[in-house]
Amino acid sequence: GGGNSATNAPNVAGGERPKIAVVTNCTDPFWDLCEAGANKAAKDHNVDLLFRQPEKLDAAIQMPIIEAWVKQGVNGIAVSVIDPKGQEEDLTRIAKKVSLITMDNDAAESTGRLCYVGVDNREAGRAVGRLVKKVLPNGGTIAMFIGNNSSANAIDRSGGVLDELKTPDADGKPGTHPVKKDVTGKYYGKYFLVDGEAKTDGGPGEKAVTNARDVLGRLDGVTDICMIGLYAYNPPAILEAARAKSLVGKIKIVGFDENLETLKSIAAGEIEGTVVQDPFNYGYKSVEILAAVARGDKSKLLGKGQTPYQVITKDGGPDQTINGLLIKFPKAVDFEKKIRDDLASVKK
Amino acid sequence: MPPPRLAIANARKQFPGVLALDGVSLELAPGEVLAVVGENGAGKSTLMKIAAGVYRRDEGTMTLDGEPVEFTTPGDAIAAGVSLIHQELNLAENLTVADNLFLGRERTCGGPLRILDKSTAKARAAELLTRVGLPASRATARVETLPPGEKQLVEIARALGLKVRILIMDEPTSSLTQRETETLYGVIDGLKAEGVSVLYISHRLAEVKRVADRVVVLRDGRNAGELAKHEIDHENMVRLMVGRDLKQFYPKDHRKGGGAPIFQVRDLRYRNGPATPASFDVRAGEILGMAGLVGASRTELAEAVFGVRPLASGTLALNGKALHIRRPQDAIDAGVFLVPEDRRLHGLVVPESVGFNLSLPNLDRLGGLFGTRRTAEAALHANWIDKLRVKTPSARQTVGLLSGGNQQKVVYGKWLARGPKLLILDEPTRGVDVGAKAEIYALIDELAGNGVAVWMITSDMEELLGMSDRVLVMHEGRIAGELTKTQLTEEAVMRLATGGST
Amino acid sequence: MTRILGIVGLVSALYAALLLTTPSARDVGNLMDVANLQGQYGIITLGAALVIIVGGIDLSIGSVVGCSAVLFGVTMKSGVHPYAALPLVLAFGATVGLVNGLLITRLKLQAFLVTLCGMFVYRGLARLIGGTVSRTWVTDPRDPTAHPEFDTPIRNLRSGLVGKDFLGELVFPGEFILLIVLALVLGFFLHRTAYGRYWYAIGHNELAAKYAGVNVDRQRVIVYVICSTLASLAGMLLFLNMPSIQADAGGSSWELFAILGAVLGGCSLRGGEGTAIGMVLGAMVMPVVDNFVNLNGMKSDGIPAVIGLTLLLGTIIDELLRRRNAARK
Amino acid sequence: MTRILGIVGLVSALYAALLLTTPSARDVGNLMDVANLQGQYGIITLGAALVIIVGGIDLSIGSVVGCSAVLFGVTMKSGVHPYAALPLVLAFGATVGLVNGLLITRLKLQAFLVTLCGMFVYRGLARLIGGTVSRTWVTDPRDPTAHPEFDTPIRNLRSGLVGKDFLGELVFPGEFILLIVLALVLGFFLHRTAYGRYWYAIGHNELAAKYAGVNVDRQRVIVYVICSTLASLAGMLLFLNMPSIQADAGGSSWELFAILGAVLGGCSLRGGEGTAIGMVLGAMVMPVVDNFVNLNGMKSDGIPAVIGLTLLLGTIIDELLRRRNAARK
Ligand SMILES: Nc1ncnc2c1ncn2[C@@H]1O[C@H](COP(=O)(O)OP(=O)(O)OP(=O)(O)O)[C@@H](O)[C@H]1O
Ligand SMILES: Nc1ncnc2c1ncn2[C@@H]1O[C@H](COP(=O)(O)OP(=O)(O)OP(=O)(O)O)[C@@H](O)[C@H]1O
Ligand SMILES: [Mg+2]
Ligand SMILES: [Mg+2]
Repeated sequence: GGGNSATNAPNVAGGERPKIAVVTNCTDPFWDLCEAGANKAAKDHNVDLLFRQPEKLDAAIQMPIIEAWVKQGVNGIAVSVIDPKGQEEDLTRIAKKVSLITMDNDAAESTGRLCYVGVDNREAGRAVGRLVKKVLPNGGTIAMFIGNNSSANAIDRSGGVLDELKTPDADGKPGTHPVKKDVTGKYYGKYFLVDGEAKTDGGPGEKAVTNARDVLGRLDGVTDICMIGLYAYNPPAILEAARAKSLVGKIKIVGFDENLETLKSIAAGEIEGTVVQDPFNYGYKSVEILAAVARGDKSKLLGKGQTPYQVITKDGGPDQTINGLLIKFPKAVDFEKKIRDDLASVKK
Repeated sequence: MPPPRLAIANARKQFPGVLALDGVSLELAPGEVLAVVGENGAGKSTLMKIAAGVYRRDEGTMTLDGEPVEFTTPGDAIAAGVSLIHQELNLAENLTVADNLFLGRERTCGGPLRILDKSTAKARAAELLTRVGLPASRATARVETLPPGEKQLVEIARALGLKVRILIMDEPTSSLTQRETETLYGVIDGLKAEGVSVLYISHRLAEVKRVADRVVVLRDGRNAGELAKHEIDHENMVRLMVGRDLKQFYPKDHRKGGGAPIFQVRDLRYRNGPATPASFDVRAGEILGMAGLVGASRTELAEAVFGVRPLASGTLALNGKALHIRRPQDAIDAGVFLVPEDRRLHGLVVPESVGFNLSLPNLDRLGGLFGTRRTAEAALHANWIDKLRVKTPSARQTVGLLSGGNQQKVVYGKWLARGPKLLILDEPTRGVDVGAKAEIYALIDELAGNGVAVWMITSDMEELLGMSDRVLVMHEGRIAGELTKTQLTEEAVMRLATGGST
Repeated sequence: MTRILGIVGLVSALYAALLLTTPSARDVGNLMDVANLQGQYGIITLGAALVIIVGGIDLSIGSVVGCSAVLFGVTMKSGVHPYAALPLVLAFGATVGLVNGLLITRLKLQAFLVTLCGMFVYRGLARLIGGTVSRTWVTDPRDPTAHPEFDTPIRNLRSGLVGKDFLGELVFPGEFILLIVLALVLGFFLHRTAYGRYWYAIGHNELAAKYAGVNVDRQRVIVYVICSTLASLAGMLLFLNMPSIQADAGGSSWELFAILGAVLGGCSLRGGEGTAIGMVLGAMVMPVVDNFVNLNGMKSDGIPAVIGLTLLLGTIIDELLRRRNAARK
Repeated sequence: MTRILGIVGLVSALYAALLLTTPSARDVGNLMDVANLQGQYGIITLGAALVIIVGGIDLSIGSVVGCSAVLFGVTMKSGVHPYAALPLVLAFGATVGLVNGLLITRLKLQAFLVTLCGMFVYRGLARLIGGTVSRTWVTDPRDPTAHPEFDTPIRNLRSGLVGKDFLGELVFPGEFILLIVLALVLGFFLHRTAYGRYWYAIGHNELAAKYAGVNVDRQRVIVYVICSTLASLAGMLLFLNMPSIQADAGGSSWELFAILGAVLGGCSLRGGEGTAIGMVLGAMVMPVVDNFVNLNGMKSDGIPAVIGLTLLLGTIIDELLRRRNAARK
């Protein structure tokens, strides 16, 4: 994004504190970690920070916040994009006025955003798919749970899982695994996806548990089940439903994101594993980069695809290079401790 | 001979559980004033509502100037020139008087845009209001700021504004005093002269005698007889209505009267009330009448004493003990009860049952707040329904479905069950039929005889003269004078009420 | 009576549809799950219905649920024993109701407005006092600020109130039983005591109640207090029942479910109408529809439409039944 | 009159607070943004207020907004020219209002219930017909199923109705101007024509209106139609103004803002009260509070509480003012 004038020169004078703003896509504990990271960076790099978690996952709520900041003359904005295609035009316009980076969810490079901090959700989804393959090597019945089916990260994440599961087998080829007659669904390779789509719950709340519980009820008697929770609150909700039905240990659970409950349950062997993005680092990096840019230093900008996801399991494993990314496989207990330390490093 | 203006034959109307009309017939000549009388619940209002398109009859025929008609909505009836002034007020109180006068038939311009033509409306409103004796300036007042009497006049004015062939008045005078009633007589005479037919319902038989050309009597949903102009008198009407002679309408005076003043009001002023403080006594065992014109603030004074309106200054005492009344609860605890003027708004929980309403203020005596003793409650209901001869299928009947007079009896019942020391009656027999009136008078008399102090606010001159032991007359918010039994005449009351002196 | 017939019919029809078409619904465990959800919504439905009976409305229910859940967790985390935290949080709920009630009665503000503001305020409060709370967060042995010793009392509360055993398995529908108990108590007050009469009277005709000596303001306040207290109880149940509660989401829009349950159960928003049994039945509707939709593997996108149409159809049939009945009498 | 004084005071006070404490708020661009947001909420406030005046309520507004936005996008994507899609979607809105109105008047169902069901149904419909829609989704030249030729008409619509130039820069507060125009039209009908008189009369005393020969049912239906049509207009504005609309989130809970605006503006939920100017002022409150909060970098967690408390305080002061005025008279 070299073509815009706003970012070529430092836009704060030497001793001044740059004003940096970060907006997420909704309110979530996931973003609390990010906020903690951002706060830490703000302190480390002497920055005035505006951090906003909008009430709902809705571009119509996010945009007015960004517009107000632009009008106010902040020096840099980091955005977790909700709909990359739809928001493209506005972000392009905004990137002309303010240093703009995307995090967690990217927008097209043509918007002029300086860089993207975050994992590729599709790649991370594939990592979840690999976890599923690991826990059910001979195929089985799977169900996916997520907040919605319409935001970019949801589409990419669930798409990634299914992409991985259906390779190398052809899409739609019936598996050999037995399923109950009245349960409808669709095969992805050897895996039978209940209802052929991710079940949505509209966000954190009791519906997440109800959804998991009802799927478990329908699968009563089926073996080789893996339940996949793709938003941070989904894995604990699945676990709770499994507990209520005495199915802990009898079914497999794979998750996404670093919910503390999820990590604890992985350590306890109740959940198989989760793929994490390290939101603390998103927050820290975003603020650090924007602060540097505001002071005229563009060296901190990340290149393409530099942020790897991590895969957490009970026992961890050696680092691997997957699709050109160096992926870490930490142990659940270690990773949980890191998060606690991250959080403790910033006072609320 | 021209066909009758209105002819209803064999009208039948069944409500759930009640056969309100059972083959009633009625004919009305052009320019005739026909009074329809009957006891509460006889079916008068129902018949009128059928004529005005509010209800549809189950059976029977109806013709207007010889043509069969079928009204499905009030709008149809109005369009055909039949207008009904309802027994209960039906105004959009959030609008101005002028808006209400023309509601549903606004003068508009601009075609389908229906832009209001305010100047014509204003002139027309002034004209209509003057006709019913209200100042033209009232046109711009919001209806909710008017006292009930004036609201009633607005309803009448509204009906006058319609191009009517038939004007039906269902107890138009129940909240009017003598003077406004006289105005109404003038209005009716004028209509008659224009050839408009009037159906007139009232429980005040003196009025019927004054205005009616003919009287039709209903009893239990059937025709009970007819009286030609020269036959109309009190006895004839009562006999046909009640089915027997009614002796001794106002009880013979056996009250001791002048007992000790047990209730004292001293220098009483209430918030947003008149500047002149009020002072008076009510004696044990007397009936203190209170007269005044519409808006003289009698109702407000009673509400202030009852704790509805916050007091500004002054003292109250019952049996020599100071009373501190901040809310109705305080008055009720002391034995001071109010039978309010507007029974549907203040007197009854209309959608609930007769029993519910009878019990409401007595629950603390029916087993306290926790648990209500069913047998005691049932006994209370049975006792008072019986004593007051409330015409209802059972205590479970929705009180709003009773006729007006029977509703009023329920209001009495709930207080009598509690045993009053001072009973404030605001228009005590409004909308009550003669038979029930006589019963209520006997009851009031009995109460007074037992030493209860009765403070009776009334706009019914006959009732005032017939029942009171002593009368206070109010004029524009202050007590203009007192009349003892010997001084009590219609002229004396009117003189004080209009600002003259004794 | 007729008012109840409709909802009895609706609930029976829904259960029949569920059980006949969906074999997996017949599982006892599933039925207990549904019952527990009915209990969960039923408890707040009772409160909402009571407020509706006196002619009011409470839109803050959902936020009070969320705030109470968070407060329950935060209080225990700060070292208050679960058995003491429970009454404390109930007291918080009662205070919320008191504030609502006083604003509505003393300042004569519109209930809709006051409780809508409350909806924002208590949601904000929940977020301010804590982000995400959970049983493990309170009792985690590895966390030095946590209280592992509370694990047993919390699990005791859970098994008593929710019906889950120590491992989290649902062994009896505790919340449904709790609902029935509360409905009996409330029904007693509503149908057998003077309070109930006062509430109906106020709902139908506030002025007439006042003129009959009822302390209208006090009764109103009492009702709002009951409603919010029940909401805070529901919040604690949510805490006990769910793996974790997010301050910004816990209980959100539950007020709609509560009001819906009340109205389906025969309460009129004009006030003065409703029965305890109706409330319970009204609250039973949504979870059955939900279970039906879930077990039949309906596409997520279609679910809201199906729920909405079912409810609408239920209401229409209810209305038509009632009319036919009225005509027949 | 007094009813308006309170809201005038509240809006002035909020603007004063915003402009005095927050220098960056004084920027013309920022004020135009705020005005446009006021227009956006104001348009649905008008509809909600009208429904409230006739004594009803419409909880389906938010879903109709979302559904209309999605429908607008989907219709254009399917090849209908934007100028034709606009009246089509308005017709959809009118139909929704007609259905609501008929269910409420003919079947005598409670408005709260009908429109609550509508809230589910139209949200579901939105999700069924499309997931996420956006201008670029409709016109993306890289997408063979898209219609790049609609880009200009869409941008024309946007600049005319929203006030954004071809690059998306806000050059005049189009939505606010639209709100004023609509409020003038509505105010004309409300205060100057017979229809307005009917609406007020129906809201206060339906029977009185009926006995006066007013076709109460028809007027009710008309009002619901107006409300839903305005909501669908708001949905299209949302589509034009926002980068993208998610079917499950677009416009959700806007009905609360609309009702809040109406009530703040002097409408009583008991019906029969409210003025056009009050509605506009009522709708202006939230965006100012919101802007204040945004510009001051308030912590996300505290925002709902601040909004709730501001609104509550505003209402209380409004009420106290009105009382003092009433006492003085
Ligand atoms: N809507 C209704 N539903 C059921 N019953 C009704 C209804 N309206 C009237 N009734 C009953 O029909 C009968 C006749 O009532 P109506 O009002 O016509 O009497 P009325 O002669 O006007 O009495 P009043 O002199 O007290 O006004 C009464 O028993 C009354 O209770
Ligand atoms: N001329 C008037 N103009 C306006 N308001 C008036 C007028 N006269 C009285 N009022 C109002 O009427 C009210 C007093 O009515 P109230 O009902 O107490 O009188 P009342 O003697 O009981 O008359 P009514 O026969 O109507 O019951 C007061 O609010 C007073 O302001
Ligand atoms: Mg009558
Ligand atoms: Mg009076």
